[in-house]
Amino acid sequence: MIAKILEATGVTKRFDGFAALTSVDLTLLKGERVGLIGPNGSGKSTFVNCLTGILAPDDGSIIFDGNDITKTPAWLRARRGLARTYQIPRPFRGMTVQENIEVPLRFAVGHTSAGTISEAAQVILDQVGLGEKADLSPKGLTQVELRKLELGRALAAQPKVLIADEVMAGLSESEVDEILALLNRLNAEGISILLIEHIMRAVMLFAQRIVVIVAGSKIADGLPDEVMQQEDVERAYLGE
Amino acid sequence: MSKGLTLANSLAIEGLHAGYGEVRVLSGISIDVRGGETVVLLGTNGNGKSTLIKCIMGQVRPTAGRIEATIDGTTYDLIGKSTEDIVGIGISLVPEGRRLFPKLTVEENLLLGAFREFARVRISDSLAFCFDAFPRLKERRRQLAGSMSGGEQQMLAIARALMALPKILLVDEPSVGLAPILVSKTIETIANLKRQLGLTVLMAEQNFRQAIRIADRGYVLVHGQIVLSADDPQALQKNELVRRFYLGGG
Amino acid sequence: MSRQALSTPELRKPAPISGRSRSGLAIMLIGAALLAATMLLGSHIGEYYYLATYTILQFVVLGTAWNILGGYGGYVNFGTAGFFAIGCYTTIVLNKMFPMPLFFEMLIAAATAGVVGFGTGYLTLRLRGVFFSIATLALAIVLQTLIVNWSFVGGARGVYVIRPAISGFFVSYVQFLVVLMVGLAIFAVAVAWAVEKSWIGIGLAAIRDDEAAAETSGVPSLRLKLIATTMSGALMGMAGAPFPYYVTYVDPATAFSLAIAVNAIAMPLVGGTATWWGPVVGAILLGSAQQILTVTISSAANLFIVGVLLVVFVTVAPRGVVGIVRGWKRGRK
Amino acid sequence: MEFSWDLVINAIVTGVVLGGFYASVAIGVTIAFGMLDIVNIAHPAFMIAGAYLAFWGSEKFGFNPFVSMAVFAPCGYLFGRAFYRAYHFFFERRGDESIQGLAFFFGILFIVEIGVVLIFGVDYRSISEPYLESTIGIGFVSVPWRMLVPFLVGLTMLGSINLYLSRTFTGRTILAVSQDVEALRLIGANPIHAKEVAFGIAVATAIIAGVLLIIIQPVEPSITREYIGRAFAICVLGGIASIPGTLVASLILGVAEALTTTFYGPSWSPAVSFGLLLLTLIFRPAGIFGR
Repeated sequence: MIAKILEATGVTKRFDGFAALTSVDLTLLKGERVGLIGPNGSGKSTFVNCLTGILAPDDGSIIFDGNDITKTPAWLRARRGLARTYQIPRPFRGMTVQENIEVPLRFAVGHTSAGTISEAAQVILDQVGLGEKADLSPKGLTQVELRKLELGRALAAQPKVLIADEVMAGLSESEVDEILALLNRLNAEGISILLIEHIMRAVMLFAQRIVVIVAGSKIADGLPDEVMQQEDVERAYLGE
Repeated sequence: MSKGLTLANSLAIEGLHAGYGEVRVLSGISIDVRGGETVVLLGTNGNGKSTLIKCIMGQVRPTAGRIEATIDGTTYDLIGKSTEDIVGIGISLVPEGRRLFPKLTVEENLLLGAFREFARVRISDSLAFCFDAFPRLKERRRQLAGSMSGGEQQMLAIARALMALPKILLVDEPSVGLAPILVSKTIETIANLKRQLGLTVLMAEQNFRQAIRIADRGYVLVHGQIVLSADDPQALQKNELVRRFYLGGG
Repeated sequence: MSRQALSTPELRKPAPISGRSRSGLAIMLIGAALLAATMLLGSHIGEYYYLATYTILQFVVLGTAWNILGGYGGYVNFGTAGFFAIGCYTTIVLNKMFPMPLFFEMLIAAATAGVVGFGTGYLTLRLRGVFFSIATLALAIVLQTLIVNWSFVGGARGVYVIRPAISGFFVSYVQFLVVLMVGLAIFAVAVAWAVEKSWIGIGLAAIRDDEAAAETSGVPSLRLKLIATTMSGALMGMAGAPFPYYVTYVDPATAFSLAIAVNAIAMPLVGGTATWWGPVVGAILLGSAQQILTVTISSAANLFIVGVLLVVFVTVAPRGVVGIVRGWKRGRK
Repeated sequence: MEFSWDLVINAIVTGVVLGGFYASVAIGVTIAFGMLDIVNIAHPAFMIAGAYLAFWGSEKFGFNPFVSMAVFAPCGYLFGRAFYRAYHFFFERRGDESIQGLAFFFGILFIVEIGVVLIFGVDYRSISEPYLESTIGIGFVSVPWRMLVPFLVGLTMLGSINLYLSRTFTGRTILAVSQDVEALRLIGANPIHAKEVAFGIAVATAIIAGVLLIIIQPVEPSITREYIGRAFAICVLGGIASIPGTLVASLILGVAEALTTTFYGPSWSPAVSFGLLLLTLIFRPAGIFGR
């Protein structure tokens, strides 16, 4: 049996009267690629925020790599190897592209030597295809490049689990393929990946397992083809 | 009321291009919504439905194209107009995610809906109508909008838009965050209100089967382009193409 | 790190190291020159120039200290006068109770002000940034109230401080104070420079840009903000410690003067908050201008002009003199 | 001071009356900071400007305080609208509200205070009206008119602002503007206009509060600072954007200060607001009336 790297149980989050998440469970095995899908506003991003410590869930627990991290602050989760990207890119605008990458290298990984950090940053920048843009300000990047920067910054944390929150929205088909190839490469290196994505083609190509959230509740969890055949998933997308 | 007698409150969009910086979201969209029709924009997320709605409301400035609205016989060019002015003309939007004022009461939210000059004079009638149409809102009139459940908030969002006495009602993703049972209720509500008030409705919705229940016509958006335009939306039911777009098969 | 058009990786690498040592060297050289000048000039220049120099150096320290939290981290401290006054009154209390060399008084003043900074930060930095700002504003007022009601340190009337005797090495006590201030200014700037280049500065910059993104990159934001608040407060306290010997008479109105708080904000903002040398430039520019204006017009008018300059700079040149210089350099290329 | 119930009751009455005046100072902060999200720490400076305007009006034209309010509050309103336009243009619009915006208001605070010093000097200034000197008393409790007038004006002001905000269209947009700017546009309202009007009102209340201040006591320029702590403590304790909260918090602060003054002496009263502010931030950052 393969060990679980991430296990969320009964995660519940309310905003005033609005139930954003109702007892959502999710497990991610070591080295696994899971797709998290659901219609817009179904609570996927809220779930990611709870997993990564940006929001505190009202109920439920989160176990990461054998430790209960339900109450662990966000920065410590990042240090332990739980990295994420933001759906709307949030670069450090006062820094260069390379300096953006250097922040997690220094803080999440704990490198201290400027030389090591700089080298490691360049490796990552080349990996995500931003090698030529290292000295630019994020203000000079395109949307696509900003997504790559998000991804690069998450990778720089040397994660055990990468949560990619809609890194492909708005990209062209070839760019989507490019990002998918990158994610596959990372997965081959042993990183478990949770992919939140609307582009079904990408999810179907990438995920070994698919989890569907609708209106804050999990309605399906299983092999991609089986899940997509499931009556209630079809209903959630196409309606009754 | 027969459709032929309704004063033409219609929308015409031609060759619309729009995007955010580098990312092109809409490439050459042309649609029209004729008086008294309910037209649905279908497609999964990220295909440009919301951007199209935002262009109509003046929240996103298109890079090219034409948007015209005809209301009570007068035709307005909407490009370059502020959102406030567009609401003033008689077009209201029920925005995606509801966008209520969470720390104001239900009633305060509704009263704010009638901000438009034309709506102010008939504010008490409108309020009575909304409370009649949504008894739940009447019960909770003193409650803060943010403390209500998702379904109640969606009702309030629709009611608030109606308080402006629009001629054309735009609805963006009414199903967002709602459980399936509430989705179908909400869609029915929109259809009923449309009939009662003689509105012209343009609705963006990814929940395909629910949306086409009330649609006179429909457009399917994929990657910022209209890939299907259906005069008989029921025909879309069996369309394999639609299934593929939605569920990613093949 | 130098941002010139070095796009090839081989060229990019050594840049930070050389850039670092150059700045460090610059601080040391300027400091040494200032020290030497002060010692050599001795009694050749009038006491007024010493007093003026002291004031400007004091503001170099205060502006630099403010900038560690405000400029690097983006948290505005309105209570500089409060921290400065903690330093003053620590000296006064120690002087009355256990007289000791000024150097140790400064250390204790730094510790006291640092603890107050930490406490204020701990209570408010979890909330929105403005709450911290409002708390610092109110902190200065409550401290002033405490002092006004504390007769041991002279209460509202104030207190006289007798300057200790000075060794033959210095021509006057004022000269000694100026030398001391040069040392403190170098220390403060060196601390700011070290913070800016170290993990603390990088973390603070990330927090200033986007706190949530910083947290998910592993930056412990509360901890870093507390470190910055404590350091900043401690330096402000250190700047206040020699003040009683400089003026020889201290009352709460002087020690808690709003002019101190405004200058501490105005100088970094006029100079530029992004780098260690911005506050220094701002302090020297504004400090000298004020000295000249005080002599030529009046002290109230010079404060008025500081206020106006602050408003003009934040509206028209939000990046300060540093930003203007950089823009001009870029424009020339 | 010896404890006695007479003193306590007298202090509470004085505190409540004082609180009514504090409410007139804090309401402007509640509007600007709570409803518009503008951290206007220069608010007390506008207040002190109002106090000196009343002094000037009285010396030069023989205005009584009510005439001063009627003349200068509208000027404050117009100034406030123009001021907001400038703030919006330089800070809000470019999304640079944090450090620069705060420093901007601090600079304004300083300019106004020093400006007053340059024009009027640092001496205490006051206005005298015979009727303000008399006192009304019930039993052992006595309240001078110079306290009662500000109390009544303060309450009236809060009441009318509350009515304005809840009953008029523009008023409601002001209540809504900090919650969702885009949604406000979608009902056809211009958020910038709402904020401009609201800021004008906030400055007008500061001017009125200043006139009330010079009725209560002689003023000198540096009084500004004590009121920054007071106004923000009240605003935060009251739940930032709540008018009933502002009133209750003002009364609490007034009573707390009056009790402190009675039993420990007036020199301790400026510390009360800070204590209250810190306690609020620690135990209930949302304030007592936080929605």
